[in-house]
Amino acid sequence: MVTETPLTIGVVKETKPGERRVALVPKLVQRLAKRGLRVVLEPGAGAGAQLPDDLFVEAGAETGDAWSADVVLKVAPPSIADIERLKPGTVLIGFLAPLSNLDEIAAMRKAGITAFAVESIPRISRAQAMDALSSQANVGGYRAALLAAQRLPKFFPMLTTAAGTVPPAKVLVLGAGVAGLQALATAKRLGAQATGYDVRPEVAEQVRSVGAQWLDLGIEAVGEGGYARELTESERAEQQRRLTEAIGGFDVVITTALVPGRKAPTLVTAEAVRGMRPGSVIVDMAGETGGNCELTEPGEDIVAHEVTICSPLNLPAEMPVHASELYARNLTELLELIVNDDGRLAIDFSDEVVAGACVAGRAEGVE
Amino acid sequence: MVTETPLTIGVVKETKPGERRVALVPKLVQRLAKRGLRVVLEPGAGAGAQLPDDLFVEAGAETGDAWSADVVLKVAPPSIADIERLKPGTVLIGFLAPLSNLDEIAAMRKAGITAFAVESIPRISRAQAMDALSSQANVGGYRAALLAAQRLPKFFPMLTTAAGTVPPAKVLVLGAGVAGLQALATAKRLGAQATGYDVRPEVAEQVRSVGAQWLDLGIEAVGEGGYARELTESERAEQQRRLTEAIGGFDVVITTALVPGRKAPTLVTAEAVRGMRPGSVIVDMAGETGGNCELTEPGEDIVAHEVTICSPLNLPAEMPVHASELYARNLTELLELIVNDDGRLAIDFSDEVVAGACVAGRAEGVE
Amino acid sequence: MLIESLAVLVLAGFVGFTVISKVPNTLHTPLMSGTNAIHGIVLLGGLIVLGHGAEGVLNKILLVIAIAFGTINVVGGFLVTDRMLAMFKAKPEQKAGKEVEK
Amino acid sequence: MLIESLAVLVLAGFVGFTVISKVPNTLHTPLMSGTNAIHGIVLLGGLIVLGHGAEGVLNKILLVIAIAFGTINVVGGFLVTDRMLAMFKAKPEQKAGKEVEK
Amino acid sequence: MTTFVSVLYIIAFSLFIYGLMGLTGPRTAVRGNWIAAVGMAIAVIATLLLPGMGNWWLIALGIVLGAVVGVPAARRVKMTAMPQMVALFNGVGGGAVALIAWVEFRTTNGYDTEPLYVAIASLFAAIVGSVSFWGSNIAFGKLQELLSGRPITVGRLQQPLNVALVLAAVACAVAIAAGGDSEWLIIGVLVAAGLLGVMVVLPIGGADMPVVISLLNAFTGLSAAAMGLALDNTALIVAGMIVGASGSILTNLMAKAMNRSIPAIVAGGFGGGGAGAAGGGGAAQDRPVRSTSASDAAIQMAYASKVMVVPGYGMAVAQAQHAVREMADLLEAKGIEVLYAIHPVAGRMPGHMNVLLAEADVPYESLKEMDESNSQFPQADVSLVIGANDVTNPAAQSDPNSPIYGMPILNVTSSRSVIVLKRSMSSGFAGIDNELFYDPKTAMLFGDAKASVSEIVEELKNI
Amino acid sequence: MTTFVSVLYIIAFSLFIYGLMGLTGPRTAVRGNWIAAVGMAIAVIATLLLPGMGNWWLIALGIVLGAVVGVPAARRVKMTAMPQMVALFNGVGGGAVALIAWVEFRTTNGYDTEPLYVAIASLFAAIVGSVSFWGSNIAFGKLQELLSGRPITVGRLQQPLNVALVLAAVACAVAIAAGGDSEWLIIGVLVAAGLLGVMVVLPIGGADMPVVISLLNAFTGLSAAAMGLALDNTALIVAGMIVGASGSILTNLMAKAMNRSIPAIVAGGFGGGGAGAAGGGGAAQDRPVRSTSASDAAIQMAYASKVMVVPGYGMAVAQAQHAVREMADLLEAKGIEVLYAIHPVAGRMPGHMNVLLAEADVPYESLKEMDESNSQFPQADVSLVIGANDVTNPAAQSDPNSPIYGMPILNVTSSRSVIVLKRSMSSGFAGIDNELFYDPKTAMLFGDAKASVSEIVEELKNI
Ligand SMILES: NC(=O)c1ccc[n+]([C@@H]2O[C@H](COP(=O)([O-])OP(=O)(O)OC[C@H]3O[C@@H](n4cnc5c(N)ncnc54)[C@H](OP(=O)(O)O)[C@@H]3O)[C@@H](O)[C@H]2O)c1
Ligand SMILES: NC(=O)c1ccc[n+]([C@@H]2O[C@H](COP(=O)([O-])OP(=O)(O)OC[C@H]3O[C@@H](n4cnc5c(N)ncnc54)[C@H](OP(=O)(O)O)[C@@H]3O)[C@@H](O)[C@H]2O)c1
Ligand SMILES: NC(=O)c1ccc[n+]([C@@H]2O[C@H](COP(=O)([O-])OP(=O)(O)OC[C@H]3O[C@@H](n4cnc5c(N)ncnc54)[C@H](O)[C@@H]3O)[C@@H](O)[C@H]2O)c1
Ligand SMILES: NC(=O)c1ccc[n+]([C@@H]2O[C@H](COP(=O)([O-])OP(=O)(O)OC[C@H]3O[C@@H](n4cnc5c(N)ncnc54)[C@H](O)[C@@H]3O)[C@@H](O)[C@H]2O)c1
Repeated sequence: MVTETPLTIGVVKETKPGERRVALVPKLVQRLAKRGLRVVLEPGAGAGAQLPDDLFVEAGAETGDAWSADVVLKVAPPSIADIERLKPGTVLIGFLAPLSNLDEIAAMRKAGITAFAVESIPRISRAQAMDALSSQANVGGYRAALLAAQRLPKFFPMLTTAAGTVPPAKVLVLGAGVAGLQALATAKRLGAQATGYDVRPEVAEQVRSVGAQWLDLGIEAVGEGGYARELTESERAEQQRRLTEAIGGFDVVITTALVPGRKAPTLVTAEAVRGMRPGSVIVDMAGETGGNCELTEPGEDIVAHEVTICSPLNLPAEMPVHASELYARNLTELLELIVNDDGRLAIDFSDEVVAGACVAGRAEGVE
Repeated sequence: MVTETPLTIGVVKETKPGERRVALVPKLVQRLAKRGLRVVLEPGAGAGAQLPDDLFVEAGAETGDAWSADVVLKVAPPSIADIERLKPGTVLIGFLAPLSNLDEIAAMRKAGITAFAVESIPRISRAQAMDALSSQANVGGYRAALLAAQRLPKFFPMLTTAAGTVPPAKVLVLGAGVAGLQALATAKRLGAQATGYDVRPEVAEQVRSVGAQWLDLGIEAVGEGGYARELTESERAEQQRRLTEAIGGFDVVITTALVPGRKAPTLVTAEAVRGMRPGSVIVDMAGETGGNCELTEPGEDIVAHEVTICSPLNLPAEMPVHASELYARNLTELLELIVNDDGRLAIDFSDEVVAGACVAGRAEGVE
Repeated sequence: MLIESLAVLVLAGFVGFTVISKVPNTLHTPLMSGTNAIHGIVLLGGLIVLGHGAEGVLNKILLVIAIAFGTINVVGGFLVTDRMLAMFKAKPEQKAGKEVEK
Repeated sequence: MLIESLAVLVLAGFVGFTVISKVPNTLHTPLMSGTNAIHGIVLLGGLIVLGHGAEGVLNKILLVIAIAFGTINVVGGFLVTDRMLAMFKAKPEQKAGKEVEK
Repeated sequence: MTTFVSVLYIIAFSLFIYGLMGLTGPRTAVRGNWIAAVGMAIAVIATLLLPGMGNWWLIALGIVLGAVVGVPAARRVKMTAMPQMVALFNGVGGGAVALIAWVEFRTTNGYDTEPLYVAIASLFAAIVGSVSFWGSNIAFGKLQELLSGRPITVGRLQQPLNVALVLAAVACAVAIAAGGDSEWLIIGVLVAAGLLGVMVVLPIGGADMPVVISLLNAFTGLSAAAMGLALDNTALIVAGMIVGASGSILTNLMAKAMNRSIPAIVAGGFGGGGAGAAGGGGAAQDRPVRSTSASDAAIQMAYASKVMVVPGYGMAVAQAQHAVREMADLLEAKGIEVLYAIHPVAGRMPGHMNVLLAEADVPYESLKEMDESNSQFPQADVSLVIGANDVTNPAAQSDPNSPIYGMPILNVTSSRSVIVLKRSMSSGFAGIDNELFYDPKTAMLFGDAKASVSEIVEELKNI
Repeated sequence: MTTFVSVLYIIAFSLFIYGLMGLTGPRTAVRGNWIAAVGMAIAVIATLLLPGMGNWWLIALGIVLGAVVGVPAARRVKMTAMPQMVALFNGVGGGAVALIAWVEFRTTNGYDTEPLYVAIASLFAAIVGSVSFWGSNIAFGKLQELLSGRPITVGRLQQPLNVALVLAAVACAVAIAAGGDSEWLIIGVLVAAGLLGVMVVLPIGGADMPVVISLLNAFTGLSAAAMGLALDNTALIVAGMIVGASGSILTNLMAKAMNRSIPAIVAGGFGGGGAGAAGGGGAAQDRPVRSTSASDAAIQMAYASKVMVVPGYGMAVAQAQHAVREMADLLEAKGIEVLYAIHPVAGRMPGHMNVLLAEADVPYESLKEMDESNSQFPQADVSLVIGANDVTNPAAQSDPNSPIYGMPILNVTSSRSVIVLKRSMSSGFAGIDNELFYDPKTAMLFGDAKASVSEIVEELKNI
């Protein structure tokens, strides 16, 4: 499908509480403007990321009704109300949670919206620059390690001082994908003894390559596309048993284990929590899909068995400046894939990246 | 002065809000018990530091009325009400803020209490193990860097990723004493570009020795006992002018500059804050004596000119397990100096450490 | 006579051995070329035999050729070695030059 | 004769020079002791002069002493060097032993 | 021989030795070469001072002839043609020895008047000199591409033929030593030896040539020493023997550096063993790759002005970051600019390289993003790729079917030379082959990245 | 001299050279020594095979006498008395040369029948041999403490006296060479030279003795070579000259390692220059400290079983942590246990050492607190103190007036040896002198800690 006039790109203000990121930053407005694209900013959209409207305007954007633009860029998945504000035919790009927000996806289809979910972009080399899952998981991993350091009533690093010696904190990261590796690297940097665990065996080398240790429990589960598969019932029981044993020795557990489209696997049982020393900390990054810890209350910080269990749902939003910058770059790369040099829409559904990302509107497509 | 029977040592529950540290830990109860000292714990005293009463009891302490013990160990300076709970002749050890809490010191004198202030221990080599200022400043410096990392909406480390490159955060630490050096080292570990500044020129080498850079403004002010002296009026103006210029280039400023017994010097002017990029962070560790930043509101986190200014008053209390452990070790060392091997009081006021630390009771001493 | 010569031979062998014990690979070629030039010393053999009065035309022709060969070996060897080694000398100068430019 | 000997002398000098170009300090003493033993070769001088029939009591006495001196130099030198060097050999064995114990 | 001349000879060979010592280090090499040349001049002059010298015009003729041919040849030859030039110079040296031996035979009537050892030495010189002369000429021909650079053999006959030639040369020599004085005998020696030289070198492939030339060089040295024994000339003995000994070691070192064994090479020439011609140590692929050594990599960088380090996942796996930093420090101390080209997806996690390099305290200013790096490569003398693979793979730009097509890459080939450090020829994350490794500009240094970099560090310290 | 004996001589000296090559590396040294000994045995047997040998009983007597004295002496001497033993053995070697020269003079009637060069060589041997003999004996006496180890001089007379002795010896020698044949002349040569040896060595202090012994060793070698020239014996010439040349270099290396210059030492002995006796390079203090070199430190550690690293503020200032880690890696690869003793107040900030060592990825398990460290030191062969000072200062335990009195310290002296890396003798934070540096167990390696550790790393790689 190809439109006639250069598109307007709408940058809307996020409606989800606590979402401080913004889908575009002034640096990239310029890049889009060069292609003849008009960027329309909802006033105050960048405020959470320390980006006042004037910066956008200076870079070539205009303020106005961003929701009625041809292409709307978003960060968090839109609510039904949000979707209703879009005009039919709008192209919507952002995190859309296509596997869980089924109602919203249906609403988009009904509203005649062409929607691209960044989480659905296939993880091939060429698409790395658009890989918002990676860029935001990277931020999340870093923040998770910081959060753990902050909540732990102990030092992360070892310190030998006149008033005694403090041993290094022992940090276990469960799930060593992008977020897990970054969490390991950050904990290690802070001086903790970092250990990583995953079900994909090739990850062992990667964990060591960030200077961390590898916890080998002897359970493997390799799925498709570089992701893990769900474990069988018996595997899961075995995994939980062995993990419960291991976890008692750690001061901090950071969990990042996800299986796309499914409930997060339970890795830290209530028993494991009970086995930890008082004051220990669990940071559960899988809260959104139910959490990797049995006691996790998504979005809450609780204390159970004298262990602090944090389940931040939106870590990247806590570091909005850089998170937005990286995210905006991802979206721009994707946008440039569906817009031609004259700033007109030119969606090529034979491209596996475009096809993969499109979650609504293709069937009814203009082709 | 020498007492007849082995002493009872009282470990009281801190009354100051937010104070989670405790003055003794179970590990050290044993050590005192070996000398025949009886340790009496106020129930719940260790709760803030994840130390339930049973751990103390296991180690040989008993629970009871700690306030009426012969020697009372405290963390935070006592209130007048606290002092009234002590029986005359009690030996009180802890942070007593002798230079600022003049009323309380007077109250102690009146109540016939012999008081040792850990902040007054002379900083000589032999007394390093008792140096609670150092041990707590060390915790504080680490926490300040973590706090800054947490508040900054950006990454500390440099990261080159598929979604763009993030430059390292620039961190400036003003005042490179114990806390400052630890803050520098921690920021550096996290990957920030750390820069230190101080008025004592010999500190330059020390700053470099933790891998940080040195900001040379050409102002020197060396005081007594390894501390800095107060600057003259013109020096201060000059310093502020040059710092204001320099600060604009930093993402994070951590200030730790203290001059013993005086109001903290103002290093970061309102103008300097205005010159900083939106989203920047200032952590002012000198809040208790008025702060190093003109806009600091002690104890509060405020946002001024889009810059977050944190002024945590009690950073060590945020990491109570290790802070208590180190502090308890400091107190134990001091205690062992004024108690003989049989657990009787034997205060030798000719010892410069004892004499230096004693802020009340000596004049009326039993000698 | 022979015996003393043998002693000399053995000692010279040791000298050769100890001198070239470990050289960087990049110097292998110039070093080979340098030793090559040294064995141009055979020129001396030609000089002695011819100088001490070889008779007969063929002998003379052969010796002149031998001397020419020896000379080629000597002068060619040293010159080529020098040129190869110039690469090692040139760089620092070149760099110094660059710095001046800036 | 002299000339060939001179050539030998010079070559031997080069050999000595190139062999001992850079040795670790810790080996200085054993190395000194080792070279010390080698110059016990003077023993040969005594043997030749005495063996080819020195006459006169004093000459004989002097030569017997010289031979005794030379022998002391040789056997003492090598033995002492060996003992010094034993320190270097002993360690690894000792360590191996230790590991077995564990 | 007067005493004075003998003393001059001693001085001359002392200068050879001293010069040779200099030749073993890059800093003193140029001077060393000239010192040896001075020694040679002294030796020649001393010889001319010998009492009873005559035939001055012929001597002058020979020298002038040699100079007229040698000097321009040495001056004009192109840098790339140096190896064949060295082969040629070596050959004429061997030829000279052979000719002198022949004349000696003629003037002494088949060594009738000489002690046996003179005959033996002279005949040894004749054989070895002739082998060197013809062998070197063949080597020259191959390198100059007058002959095919590929191995040329006569098939199964090779080995028996070579053996026959050896036997023929030795038989003639024995006949002479036993008293024979027919001119045909000495001609037989020379011809059989010459043919042997031709036959042995012909089957040797181009890649092994430098080793063969070095070996022939050592032979020529030995023949000169033998000639010295025959003529009782100390200068010849010492100089020849030094070259023989040092040449042998050098041959050995060269063969080792190329991952070849001398016996294997010669056996190849002799018709034995199936050892092929191509270089490259243990490459899994059939296509040729050029492998290099740590000392070469070190020298290459030590004489560069700018080095770009390209780290990848392999550096992380090897945890080589500290060694890399040390290497960069050494290079910088020599005034060489060292920059790090950081590809956005190098490693396995965003910012992977940053984490490691920060740990090793690499200054932030030296880390260059992809775009800037790509504009820096053309000015770089060396790109040192440490355990990176996919991020340097030109297939990303050229092959639309490649799984990494469309990914931007670091254009390391735009720098003057590339050294790649990895353990084998195996592929990276994307599982595909990398053209870069077969590029003529590229040399591979196989081994664990940390070990390789540490070796380079060690070599750098010796430069 | 038969050809066979000559060939044996060549074999013998080849073995000397080969053995000596082995002696330059710790791994091959023991074998090298025995190879040289085999060479010596061959040389002795060859000599006995010479035609016309006689006086067998006397020869046997001499050899038995020598063996009876030499073997037990060498076997029984205590390790600590080795240096004086070497001096003694060297002395008797020199004595043998002098005696042989004397007999030669007597049997040839003042060299009447010999060519001039024989006379010169023999007289040279006599002078140098006599100097070596007496000088070595004095050195022995001083080391064995039969004589005072302190410099003994005759004051201002020293220099003129020595010059006079030199002139006397040379004058007698010239008289003999010119044709004189009075026995008193040769006795004059020997006595004057012997007195010279005594006078030159007496004023030299104990610390310089090893260098002097090495110098006398080289002299004895030269005298043996001269004797070889006189007797036309190749084995003597080669062996003597090798010792002369290698001994000279060795002397030079030893002097350099001790931060002394040979001329200064000899001048001291000659009565010139005011250079004192104490060792120690540039110490600001008057008290002697022992300084060492990176290669020595490397060998000391390479042959240890356990090394304790004691880091301090200096390591931080030098930012030497990465180099330290590399060193530890190398040692561990050799199977040596490396632990780090972390003093609670090392550095300038609590946990200073931890931060640095963590950056260099030193494993947490290797870091030992003070108490544990102090119980580990007695098992350590080497404590390597890197830029630490106050935290190792025994004054903290022994001197109640010291500002650090009462501070617990790391008892590095309970380990077998201590190496301290710092830039100078200046003090640390507390501003006080450190007894540790003057401890006989301690050797100082002066220089920036990073540079020193890097040098040690380099040396370790060569072991
Ligand atoms: N950065 C990210 O966020 C991220 C995330 C996921 C995937 N990826 C992908 O990962 C790849 C990164 O590219 P890259 O060039 O850094 O790595 P790469 O293409 O995976 O190549 C790494 C190379 O290092 C070598 N190696 C491994 N261990 C070694 C050792 N110990 N010593 C020496 N060499 C060693 C391997 O060859 P040998 O086995 O022969 O030694 C291998 O070819 C890209 O394909 C990228 O798409 C990146
Ligand atoms: N850890 C703490 O919390 C803290 C805080 C304040 C004070 N202190 C005090 O600091 C001291 C710490 O003891 P320490 O043994 O670690 O240090 P130190 O006693 O200060 O000694 C450090 C030594 O390192 C040497 N040095 C400096 N730079 C060097 C370089 N680049 N290379 C090699 N050597 C170098 C110096 O000698 P040269 O100049 O000769 O090289 C100096 O003697 C104690 O007195 C302690 O009380 C500690
Ligand atoms: N080729 C590319 O360009 C590219 C880009 C980014 C990421 N990737 C790869 O994709 C992979 C997935 O990354 P991600 O961070 O999005 O993963 P993710 O967020 O889906 O999962 C996080 C981690 O949890 C692990 N996990 C799942 N179930 C588990 C269980 N029961 N127990 C323990 N661990 C469990 C997974 O293996 C994964 O490592 C990574 O390996 C990454 O290298 C590839
Ligand atoms: N000898 C020992 O055992 C021992 C123990 C601990 C600390 N010390 C030393 O004592 C010193 C003081 O340490 P501290 O942390 O308690 O200091 P502090 O808390 O009193 O002050 C913090 C820092 O602020 C600096 N400062 C003061 N006014 C300033 C101004 N106007 N501008 C900039 N900087 C200013 C000071 O110089 C000091 O470095 C340190 O140098 C430390 O090394 C010694």
